[in-house]
Amino acid sequence: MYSEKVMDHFTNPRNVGEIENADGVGQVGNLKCGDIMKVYLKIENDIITDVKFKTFGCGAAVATSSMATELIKGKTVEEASKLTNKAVLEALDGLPPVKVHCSVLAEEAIAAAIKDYKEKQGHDVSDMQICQGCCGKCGESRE
Amino acid sequence: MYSEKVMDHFTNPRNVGEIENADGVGQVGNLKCGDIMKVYLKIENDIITDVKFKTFGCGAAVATSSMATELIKGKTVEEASKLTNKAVLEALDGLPPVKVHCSVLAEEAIAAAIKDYKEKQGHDVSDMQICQGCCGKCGESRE
Amino acid sequence: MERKLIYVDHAATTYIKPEVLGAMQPYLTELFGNPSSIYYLGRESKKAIDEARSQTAYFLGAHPQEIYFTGSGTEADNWAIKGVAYANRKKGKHIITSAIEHHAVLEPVEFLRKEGFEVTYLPVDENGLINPAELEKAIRPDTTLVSIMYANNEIGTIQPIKELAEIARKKGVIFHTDAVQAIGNISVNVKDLGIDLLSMSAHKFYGPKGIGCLYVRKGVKLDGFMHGGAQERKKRAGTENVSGIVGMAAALKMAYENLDEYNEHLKKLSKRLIEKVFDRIPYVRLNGDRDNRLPGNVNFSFEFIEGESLLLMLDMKGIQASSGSACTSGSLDPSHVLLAIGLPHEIAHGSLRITFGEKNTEEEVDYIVDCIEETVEKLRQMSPLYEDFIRKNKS
Amino acid sequence: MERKLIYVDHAATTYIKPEVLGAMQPYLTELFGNPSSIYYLGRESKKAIDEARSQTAYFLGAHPQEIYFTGSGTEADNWAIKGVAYANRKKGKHIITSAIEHHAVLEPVEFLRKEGFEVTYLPVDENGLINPAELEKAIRPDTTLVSIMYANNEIGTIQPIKELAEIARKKGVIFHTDAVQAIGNISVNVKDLGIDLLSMSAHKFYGPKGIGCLYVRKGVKLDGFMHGGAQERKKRAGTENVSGIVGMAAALKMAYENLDEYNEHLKKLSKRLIEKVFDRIPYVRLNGDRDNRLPGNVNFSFEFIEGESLLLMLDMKGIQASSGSACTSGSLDPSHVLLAIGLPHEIAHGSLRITFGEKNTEEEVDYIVDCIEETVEKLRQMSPLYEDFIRKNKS
Ligand SMILES: Cc1ncc(COP(=O)(O)O)c(C=O)c1O
Ligand SMILES: Cc1ncc(COP(=O)(O)O)c(C=O)c1O
Repeated sequence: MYSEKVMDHFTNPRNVGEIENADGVGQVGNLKCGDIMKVYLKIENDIITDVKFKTFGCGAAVATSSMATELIKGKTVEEASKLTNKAVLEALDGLPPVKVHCSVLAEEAIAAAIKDYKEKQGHDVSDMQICQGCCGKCGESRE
Repeated sequence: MYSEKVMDHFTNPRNVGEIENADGVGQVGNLKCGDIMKVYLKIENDIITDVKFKTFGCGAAVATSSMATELIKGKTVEEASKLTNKAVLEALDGLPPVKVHCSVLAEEAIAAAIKDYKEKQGHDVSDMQICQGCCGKCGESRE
Repeated sequence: MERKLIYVDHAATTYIKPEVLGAMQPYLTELFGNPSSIYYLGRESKKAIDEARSQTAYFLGAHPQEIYFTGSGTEADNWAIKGVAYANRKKGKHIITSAIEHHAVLEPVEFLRKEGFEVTYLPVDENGLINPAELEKAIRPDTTLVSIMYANNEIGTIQPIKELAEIARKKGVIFHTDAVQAIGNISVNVKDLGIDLLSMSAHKFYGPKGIGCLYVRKGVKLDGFMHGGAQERKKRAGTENVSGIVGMAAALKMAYENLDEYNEHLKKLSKRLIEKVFDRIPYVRLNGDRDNRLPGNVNFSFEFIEGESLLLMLDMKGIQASSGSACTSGSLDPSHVLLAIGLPHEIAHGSLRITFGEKNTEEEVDYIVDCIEETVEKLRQMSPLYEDFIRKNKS
Repeated sequence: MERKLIYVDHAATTYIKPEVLGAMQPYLTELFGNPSSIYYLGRESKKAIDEARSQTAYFLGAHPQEIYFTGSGTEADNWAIKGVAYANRKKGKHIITSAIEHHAVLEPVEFLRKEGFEVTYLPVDENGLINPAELEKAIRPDTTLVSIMYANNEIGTIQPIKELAEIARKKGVIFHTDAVQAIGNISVNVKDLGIDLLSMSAHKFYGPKGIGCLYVRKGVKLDGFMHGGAQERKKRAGTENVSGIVGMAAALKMAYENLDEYNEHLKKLSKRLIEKVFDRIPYVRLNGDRDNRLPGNVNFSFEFIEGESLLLMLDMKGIQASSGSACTSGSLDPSHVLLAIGLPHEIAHGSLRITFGEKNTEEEVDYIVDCIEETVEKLRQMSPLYEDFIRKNKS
């Protein structure tokens, strides 16, 4: 069902935990669809120096959280905000079709944390829309 | 499928053949339904001294012909005309439901031969009706 | 290479008992004739299915002519529901079922709804039980069929089938029960129960997959489902799965002859599991009725965690268990059964179903409890919901 | 105790090849998981059916997503016919089939007729062949489905399927073929043929009973048949018969890898049987097309005698052969196929079908000829028809 990479990141998820006084925190998903992801960012000089997550969800949700956080660690905020679910999918050697929405959720969780960071920095974030990853409206149009 | 008795009478049918100058000959059934029975009677002093048959038909048709001819051999014409398909069925330890019509055919073949005999004797036989055993109209009401 | 495997998902499927496979073996090898053939090899196969039919009828309390073999429990359910609905559509187009049926019932019912039938779904209480008074109220003059499962596949709740069937009979409505989870676990006798149709599936009671059976009481109006040759008294065409039929009958026999002992065994394991889990793990609930439940079924909800993750981690420890119905693993929605008994979504998502079988042991139960404890803890540490909960409790 | 058995009814069913049973064995024993389960045992079963699906697709020239496993050839036929007819009923309610289809096609078609569909039955010539021009003429604007069997189960005639499918495609009509008798005997490639749906059944090519397959070309509108769980991409619910699926794929592989050799073997036996019978027995005819026929099929009509008697007597000599279709043994009517090719009733009743398989030998053919000669003679001596015939010839 899941690739070896997925199982690896599910079994030994990287970056699980919280960051006290994080510079950005984002949470997406909801209980109705069964997945919730929360991402904490530590940012210094526009560089993501640390990232942690907590996830309630299936194996794919845990693995995409783990992989997505790995992918943005050490990157600039600019780079991190360009992370796509597709990049997460590829890094995990794919997901079963019904689980692709989890990668969307990971992308959105990071976007939400960045939005929170920018907001705290005093930026105008009103045009940053965060999808909850499970409304079904866009999930199908993403791969 | 068939009882041992049926298989015995099918494998070693009694009374197969013709009787030259028979006193009564009856044939029933038709090709459409796949069974034809022809019965020859030799009758002396109202006693059936010999009986032979020829049958085109399934295993049950052959076996019922064999058994029916056995049952009337040595009997009076009166007794023979009372032979029922039920008696043939019982003597054979039964037949599968779809094959019960064969026993009806055997009864009718004998009736037809007796009718022929009576006719040759100058009796009025207009009220003796011979069923062809496969019209489906009565077969179902007999057991 | 040897994997440690602890199989506790007997409600999903069972292995074939060696004795059952032994009974099937001749029909997988030398006795391969088509039962419709009149020669020796055909007759041997015919004899085998006739005997299997008689045996099946005997244990169910039915007449051999009331037993129809099908290709699965799903087929039996589909046939019963569509077959009765269509055959009796002149009388009416209303059918009644429950909110917690298996998809093999819900989906054919939904199909009928789209074809213009009306459907009433009886609700269940928080233990999954149907109130017979609700059935009584729901029956209308145009109701032709009531279909209520004997025992639920997820939470194990056993319905008061006799009482429900009695209500239907009094009102002249045909009563079907999906007994796929009940057969082999509890004693079922169609005559005692007074039901009209019953579905079962061999692979749930140590028989082979791909074979099921529909009991149809004499006199019940039912359309044929599979049209073709004259098999199954012209009601279910297709060359018979002889080895499957023989295997199902053999499995049924073993099940009925061993029912009390098997029940004791399952109950003991379930009790141990429930007690230990409640002892050692907080924020857990047991789903389903405490008393009216299948002896080998235990269904927990662990708060703050999600079922699939739990299953996968248990799988890595060799434990083969389930979260809700295996058939719905293609879906993202939480189990309709858990929602129907009133669980909120987050708790419905965190369910774990353990269903014991004949070979499970108390040592295995203890190992399972250890693994559950460790895994639940690990997942809770990872859960944002648990974080919130702890934070709230602190403040 | 050892019975001498000469099995020459491979069109009725076949034994399971030992290699095929070997491939099934793990799934009848330790690898018993439900393919819908996400743990190890479930994944092993899932992997097995995925591989079987790919393999089946490969040999048929299809895509794995176009392969649906069913419980029998009959189910595949029922599904194809009802599923296409209902899914496309807005376009029209006219379907076309032939006069010589198997009951697994004729009966669902008859069911649809009763439900308000219109049916055209294409006639066949004296060899059982359909004239493509007749199909062209029969297609109407409201025609949604053409179902024509690949090879006939009684007389072995092979239809010009490619040509027929081409006509249907040009007119935008869905084309189904019942290839239950063809698969395993001749090479079939759905893409080359340009067909939309194809039915097959494992027990006709040395696979197990109770498992079949429906090929459905991508894009064909088809209703689901078995409603329930999410199996078979939600089109055919029910826990998969894993061992059956694996067995069917293994049998298909063996058949395709060995097709030419197998064909040669069967043709040699058929030729020998036909020549010897014509040499030694008068008043006999060979039914079906001389050239376009299944290599292992020989269908004789012996005048003046009836088929069941012939079969039973051959059975007593150990010969397991058939008279027309085994499925119709519940019926009294002569074969509809033999009537459709214009045989009079008495000749249709006296038919004998011999269908060879891999293990049959030339010595067996010779023994069969001896037995037929002796038995036909015996039955003719008992036949009032033969008596009449001889008498007429004398005079
Ligand atoms: C209650 C219930 N009904 C029906 C079924 C369907 O049985 P099968 O998958 O054998 O078709 C199942 C199991 O899958 C079940 O648990
Ligand atoms: C041409 C044809 N179609 C369909 C079938 C039905 O297959 P099954 O009996 O496996 O359902 C058969 C054989 O019985 C057949 O010969």
